Amino acid sequence: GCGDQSSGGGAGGTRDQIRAVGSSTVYPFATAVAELFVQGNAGMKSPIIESTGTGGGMKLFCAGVGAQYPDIANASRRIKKSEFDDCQKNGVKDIIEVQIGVDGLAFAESNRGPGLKLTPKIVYEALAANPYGKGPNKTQNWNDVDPSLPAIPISVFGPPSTSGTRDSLAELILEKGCQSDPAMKALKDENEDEYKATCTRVREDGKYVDSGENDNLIVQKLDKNPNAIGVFGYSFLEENNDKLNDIPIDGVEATYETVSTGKYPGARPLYIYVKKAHMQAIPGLQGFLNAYAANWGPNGALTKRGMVAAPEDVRKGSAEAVKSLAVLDGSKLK
Amino acid sequence: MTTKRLPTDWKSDVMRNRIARRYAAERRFRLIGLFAVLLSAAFLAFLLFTMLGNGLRGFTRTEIAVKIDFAASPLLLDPNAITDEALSNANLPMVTSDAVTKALGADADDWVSPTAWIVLRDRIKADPKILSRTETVTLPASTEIDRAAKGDGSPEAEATVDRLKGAGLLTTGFNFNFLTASDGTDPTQVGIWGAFKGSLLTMLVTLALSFPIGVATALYLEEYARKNWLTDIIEVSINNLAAVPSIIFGLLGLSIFLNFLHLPRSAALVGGMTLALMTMPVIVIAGRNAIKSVPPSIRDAALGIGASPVQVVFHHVLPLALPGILTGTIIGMARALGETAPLLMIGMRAFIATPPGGITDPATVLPVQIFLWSDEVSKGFVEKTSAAIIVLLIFLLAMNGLAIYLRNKFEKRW
Amino acid sequence: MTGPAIFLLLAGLGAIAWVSARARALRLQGVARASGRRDAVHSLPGYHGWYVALWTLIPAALFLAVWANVSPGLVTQDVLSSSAAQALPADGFSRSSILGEARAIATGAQAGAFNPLSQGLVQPYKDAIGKYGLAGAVLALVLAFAGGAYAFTRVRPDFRARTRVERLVMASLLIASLLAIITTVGIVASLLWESFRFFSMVNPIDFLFGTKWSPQSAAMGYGNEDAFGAVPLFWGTIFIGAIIAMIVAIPLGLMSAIYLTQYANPAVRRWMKPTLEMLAGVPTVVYGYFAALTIAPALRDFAVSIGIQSASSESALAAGLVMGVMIIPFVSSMADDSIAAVPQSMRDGSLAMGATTSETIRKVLIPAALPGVVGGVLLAVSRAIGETMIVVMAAGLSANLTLNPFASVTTVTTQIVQLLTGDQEFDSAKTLAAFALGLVLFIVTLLLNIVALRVVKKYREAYD
Amino acid sequence: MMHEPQTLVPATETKMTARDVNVFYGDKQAIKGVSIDVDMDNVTAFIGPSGCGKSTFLRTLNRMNDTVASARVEGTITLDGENIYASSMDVVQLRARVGMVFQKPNPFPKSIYENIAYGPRIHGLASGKADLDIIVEKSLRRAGLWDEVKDRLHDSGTALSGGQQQRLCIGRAIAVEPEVILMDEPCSALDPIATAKIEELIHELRGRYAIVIVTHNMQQAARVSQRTAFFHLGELVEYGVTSDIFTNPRQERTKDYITGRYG
Amino acid sequence: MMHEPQTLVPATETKMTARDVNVFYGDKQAIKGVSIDVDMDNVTAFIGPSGCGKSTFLRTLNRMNDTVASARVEGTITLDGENIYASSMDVVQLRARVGMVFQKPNPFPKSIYENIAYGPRIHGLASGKADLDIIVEKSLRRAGLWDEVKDRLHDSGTALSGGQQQRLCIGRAIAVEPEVILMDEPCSALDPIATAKIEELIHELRGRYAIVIVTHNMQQAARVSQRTAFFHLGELVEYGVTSDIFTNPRQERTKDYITGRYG
Ligand SMILES: Nc1ncnc2c1ncn2[C@@H]1O[C@H](COP(=O)(O)OP(=O)(O)OP(=O)(O)O)[C@@H](O)[C@H]1O
Ligand SMILES: Nc1ncnc2c1ncn2[C@@H]1O[C@H](COP(=O)(O)OP(=O)(O)OP(=O)(O)O)[C@@H](O)[C@H]1O
Ligand SMILES: [Mg+2]
Ligand SMILES: [Mg+2]
Ligand SMILES: O=P([O-])([O-])[O-]
Repeated sequence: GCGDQSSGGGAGGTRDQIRAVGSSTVYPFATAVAELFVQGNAGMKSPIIESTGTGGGMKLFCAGVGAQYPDIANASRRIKKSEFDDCQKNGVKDIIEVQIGVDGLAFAESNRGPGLKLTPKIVYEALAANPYGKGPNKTQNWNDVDPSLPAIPISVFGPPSTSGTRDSLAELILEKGCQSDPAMKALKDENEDEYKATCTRVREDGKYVDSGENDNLIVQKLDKNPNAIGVFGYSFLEENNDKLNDIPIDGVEATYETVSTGKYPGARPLYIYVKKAHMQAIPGLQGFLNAYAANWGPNGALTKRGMVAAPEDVRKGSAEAVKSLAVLDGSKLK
Repeated sequence: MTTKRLPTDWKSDVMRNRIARRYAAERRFRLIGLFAVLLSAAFLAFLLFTMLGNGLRGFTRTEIAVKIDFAASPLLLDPNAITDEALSNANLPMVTSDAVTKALGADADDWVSPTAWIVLRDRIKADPKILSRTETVTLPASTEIDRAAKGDGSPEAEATVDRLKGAGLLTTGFNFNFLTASDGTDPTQVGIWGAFKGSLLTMLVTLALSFPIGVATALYLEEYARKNWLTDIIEVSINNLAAVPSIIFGLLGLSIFLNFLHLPRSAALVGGMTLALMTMPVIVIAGRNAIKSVPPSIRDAALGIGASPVQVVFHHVLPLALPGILTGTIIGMARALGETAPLLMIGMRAFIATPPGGITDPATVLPVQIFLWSDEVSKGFVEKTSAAIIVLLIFLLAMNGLAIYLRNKFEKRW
Repeated sequence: MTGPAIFLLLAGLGAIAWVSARARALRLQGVARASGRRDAVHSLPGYHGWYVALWTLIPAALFLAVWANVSPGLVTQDVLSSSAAQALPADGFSRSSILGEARAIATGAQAGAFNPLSQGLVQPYKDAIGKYGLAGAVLALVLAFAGGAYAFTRVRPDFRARTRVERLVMASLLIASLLAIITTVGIVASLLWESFRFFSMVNPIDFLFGTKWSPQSAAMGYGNEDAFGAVPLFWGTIFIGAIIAMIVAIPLGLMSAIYLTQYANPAVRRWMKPTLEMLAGVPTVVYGYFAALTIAPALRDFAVSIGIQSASSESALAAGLVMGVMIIPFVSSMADDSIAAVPQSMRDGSLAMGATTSETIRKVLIPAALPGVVGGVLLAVSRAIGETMIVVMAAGLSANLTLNPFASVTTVTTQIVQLLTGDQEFDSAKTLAAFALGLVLFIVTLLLNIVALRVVKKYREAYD
Repeated sequence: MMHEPQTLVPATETKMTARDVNVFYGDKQAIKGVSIDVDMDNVTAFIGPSGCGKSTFLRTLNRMNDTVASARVEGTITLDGENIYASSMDVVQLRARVGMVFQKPNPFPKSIYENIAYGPRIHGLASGKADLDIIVEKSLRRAGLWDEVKDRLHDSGTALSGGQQQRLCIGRAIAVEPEVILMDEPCSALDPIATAKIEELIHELRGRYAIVIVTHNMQQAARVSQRTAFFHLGELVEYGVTSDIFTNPRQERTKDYITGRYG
Repeated sequence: MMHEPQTLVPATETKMTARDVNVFYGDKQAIKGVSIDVDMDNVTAFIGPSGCGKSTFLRTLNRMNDTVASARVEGTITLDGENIYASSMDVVQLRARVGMVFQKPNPFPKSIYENIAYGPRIHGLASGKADLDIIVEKSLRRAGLWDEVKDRLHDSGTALSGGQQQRLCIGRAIAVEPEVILMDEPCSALDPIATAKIEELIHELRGRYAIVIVTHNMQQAARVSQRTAFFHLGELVEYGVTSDIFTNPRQERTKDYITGRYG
């Protein structure tokens, strides 16, 4: 009958494979580490990495402690206060936060494209549903936003509202562009909700195209449609530089350099979150974390896959976290 | 009734025109039919052709012959104590990359796959004596070289390929690894076996559940249930299940199989059960239609010589309805085989590098694998994606083959 | 005693029961038959065999199913009371994982111990598992014997064994159809419950008649009022799934079925039908890429060339056309089967009146095959409505209320998937909206089905 | 109108009785208060104009009307004194005991052999393949079909000519050795020779089985039956000794029908 | 054996001729070298034992055998001098001109009205609804069914009794006003009154249409036909004036069959 493999009946069950869930951005790096981990630890079963998107992963991660819940959540943004509270509520008390690297939110166009140059302000004004709270966005062409830009229709392929990448777009670019208006800054203190809505809501009239969670599709669509621009992770830009050109933001191109130093406005940290309670119960979990630490350096295997290494001091902190298993303090989260 | 009709005058112009028109309509109708078949077939041919065009390359891989002097290489290995552990600590990646640069030049490290050392590991494991020899080993080429060798790379890479080819070091061969390996992160090393096995197990579970239950339901509703408003409701709601978005079945699977029954996440068992929920209505609907079209006189004949209702059904109705039931099964299973959405909910959209050993082990399935690979960063995955699609279609063909054979066997006209 | 061993033993017992009961019935019936009256003998000996075999197997199997769920608890209790268990940590998950590991080693599912503590528990586990396994096996065998013996004594020439066995068959058919019904009920119940929560946050009127759909703005605290107007989604669904896709699928599917059953030579049909069925099995990602990268740009260029400047590279038309191709087999195969099932005498009757083949098809065969044809079309619509990947890739995700086939639209199902994957909070209106959408979809298709059932009932022409 | 069955020529054992039977198709009454006795030793013929309810009544005798959803039967019908509409009645066994040949030939889409063998198989009447072969041959011979099909026993039963199909169905029914045989115009598709064979079969079976035959052929009714029932518009107009009915009908309607002076 | 048709009682116009016709089902030959003429003014009856090929031959006369995949026809058959198997022959028109009633009644699963109206509609024989109503009523009357079904013209044709179904099919065939009518045992499911009506119809139609009727009933053949063809084992054994065949058959086999001394 059932109950022989996973659930040991009254015993609550065990598991001999590490399980990680979460961000599709982190997914390729997590799988790479998983592979290295298996190769370096003979006899270990390969960890299972699920790509659910950051939010979905957090939801699963925070559901509880035990064999049926994942050990690790991958995230392309920091854990939210609400998610942390959810974890606490479900008994996931001690969470270890490890920043594994940095990713750039790249803007790209076909290399047959017009050669746009953008700023957060322009992007905000082109994409916001309701720029500065002054009524619906009526801009049609880029030159409606800024006369220096060519007269081609605005058409942006980007991540859907459910992904961490979209959260990053809102936080790193749109909000920044929005804050170019001092009134908005003031609004932030007055009415957080309205501020959020005004600054991060994206127009829905077809100028911004949600493209599912498939970045290769965006790449191909850009190739077919030279006037469109796409928003996705830096690694895709790097891999497809034969087809795509980078669009500089504030005059800064997304390169390994600029992203890793944080000079590029679209740079964002990548995290993994680990349950401390599982460290003792799941074989190889510590080894898996060590495999991350061994490969996240500037010449490590992860950068070969398109990840950008975190600055030296961040890496040091993360390595410390992996070693000491220091627990995340929820009070500083947003 | 006084009007005496004479035999119709078929030679009159009116009648002639009429017949001509009817024949024209007949020809048109027939042509439209032919056109429909050809058009549908053309779509399929086009799809298959494109996929074969892109995918066949996925079944080959480029290899580079490298001469390695094992004796001289800095391997930390005792030929008499080759264990998995020792091998994983033997610093093989370094050794490989050294050997490659030594043999082919300074940039050659980028020409072979980053996981080429696995080949060395396997060789040593198979024959430890190799450690005291110099041996030519064929290592898988890196994605860049592989693509260039298949005529789709950067100019530099193509120049390298030409050079290596000239030296007779570069070969392209059938990629057996693709058929035997599982998911990975290096496109030159990935394989389809894990996902294939996952699909196989999942489909077995789906078939084992949905076919008997679907057929039984169809039989019960059509042959035994009393026809009243209740059966009407049941009929309509089962028809309706076919229109429920598949992801809702995923949710149901999540809440019942995972959260309530505590079955293992990502397992073929749960995937199969979830897909069975989705496939069942299709089988029920097709089954009922097929059962309906068995002429009542056959039932009368059997009942008339004293067959019990159960015998009537199993001896006569079911065999006669089987072709239709199998049609439903084929299209239902085909859909299940290609389905991804409900499997996301139960954790099958995952990186699973070991093939499942049984239906309770974590597994992924072909369409999910295709979906995951189609979103991979590395371009080397493009041809692997298409190759995986070809494998899926072959799977589909094989699966349908049996059902189609049975269907043709049972089909009767009366 | 291990699971497979018990299974084999029971199967053996069942076989013995079958053979011996059959033999007994055969003998008794031989005597009874010789003595005259026909109703002295009721069922075939084989049915007696099944009757006794089932009595042997079912009680024992039921018991084992219960036992398999009860005994692990008993085993764990036994192990916990052993001395080695006193050293276990108090913390729940570590504790249970040690126990689990020990059990895995004891049953041979795992080779070595990861946690040193579990090694000590292996022996207690082995003992306890052995003990309860044996107990279970013995009880099961006793039950099997008891059941078999009871049934065996009932073997008489005129015992209605067939009726009993068939009653079981009927019961299992009934249970099977109940399963299908329970699935429906499960889906409806979960949809209803979550939708109810949704509608306590969002006014149903706004939801059903609102024309603006932007759930993420609601998620960003922009208010629920005009974020959840589902009309554009309904329209998109109908536009893509029920209009454009059907314009492709129904004529192509139906005409293919007609051509293959009535005109093509049987060998062609034998090959073409399964070939077309492959269209249904091509993974939707493939169709999605095809629609997004081949069809959609071509359509956009075409639209621009005929002067529709607003044409977007995501279009309802691209998604609908490709979806239509995908569901051709649903229509063609089901229609094919039901047309082929119409008796030859109907065709003969019509042809002998001087009807052409196409007249025969249109006026006699199709009406007679109507239930199957409508069933196939309904399945096809259902499939089109349920499809997501093609829409996401080729029609985009923007909820537009437009008649323009070159514009980007989205569908209910696609939105459900978007809302349920990625960031999900099961208490926000945004996620719950998925259930409300699901419910509405369910109700709409339900109405569609009811209408179809009525139509079929009214126009169906029952032959024979 | 005379509903009471009369005592007949040879004093015989009554096999089936019907009392006040009404049959409805939905609202439409197809049989109106029919009472009749079927004898063991006499062949009973049902005659009457088309649509008068002969088939309908025949089908009530082995409960084949159960399969017509709209059909409803009232009254009592017994077989060997047992009410066949009682809930304790095993319908399956009833139909094995009361065999039926339908008006439209309805062979199974199986081989000729399988068509005949089916009944003996499900009732366990053959102890082995050889036995079954014998039964098949005997039944086909009795049905007068053996010579025509002996070389193609494994061809489909549906590829036979109309008359052959009907004889196949007769063979199929008698292969089960029923106690009562209901034949709904068994000879309508048959030529005189085949008809003669079936009539001979009826003569041969008479006495061992109770036989009811529906026929439009007065000569046939006169030839094969000892008792004749005349139906008209769902009513049993007259029931009696065949020779009486044909030579000396008591009812005007019967007389008109017999002499062809009807309608 | 005599294949040559004789000159018959009234000198008449020959409507259809068959010369050396062979029909095969796969390898099996069902019709062997049959030559026959069908007259305009005479009713021709086909008689012969079951399975001898009557239906098969009848079906070659309007090319219904085209629909049986395994069937193959050799020889020449003409209608008004035109070879009906010529490629220039319009099969649709042929079948409209040569109507057919099948052995097993096969009404369409449509209403009674629609069953009759079907033919006139597809051939455009009615100029409007009223006209069609007239045709339907007339055809049903001629087929002797009108009184039984006039109140339920919109019920399904399949819910009729066997005999009613057969008459419906006859009505359906004559509604098209064909030139030749082929009837395959049209009365086998009919009672004497309905049979008499059909025979009367045949008499009435005679002279205007060429009529071929397959029957097992010698009396019927004698009553309605002027010429009779006797088939046996796929061969045309004897063809001649009906009264001659019945009173003075030339062939031994015919005599044996007619007198029932067969088999
Ligand atoms: N399934 C049915 N539904 C409704 N009415 C029916 C059904 N079957 C028969 N009837 C009607 O019941 C009446 C009696 O039919 P039945 O078949 O018993 O006639 P019958 O005497 O056998 O005639 P025939 O000699 O033509 O076969 C007829 O009016 C017929 O139309
Ligand atoms: N579709 C078929 N395939 C093969 N053989 C057939 C087919 N139809 C008829 N036959 C055979 O052809 C021979 C002639 O059949 P046909 O139907 O012409 O006989 P018939 O004279 O009409 O007999 P009946 O009076 O019984 O209707 C028979 O032996 C029959 O079994
Ligand atoms: Mg009848
Ligand atoms: Mg015939
Ligand atoms: O998958 P995400 O990284 O975009 O959440």
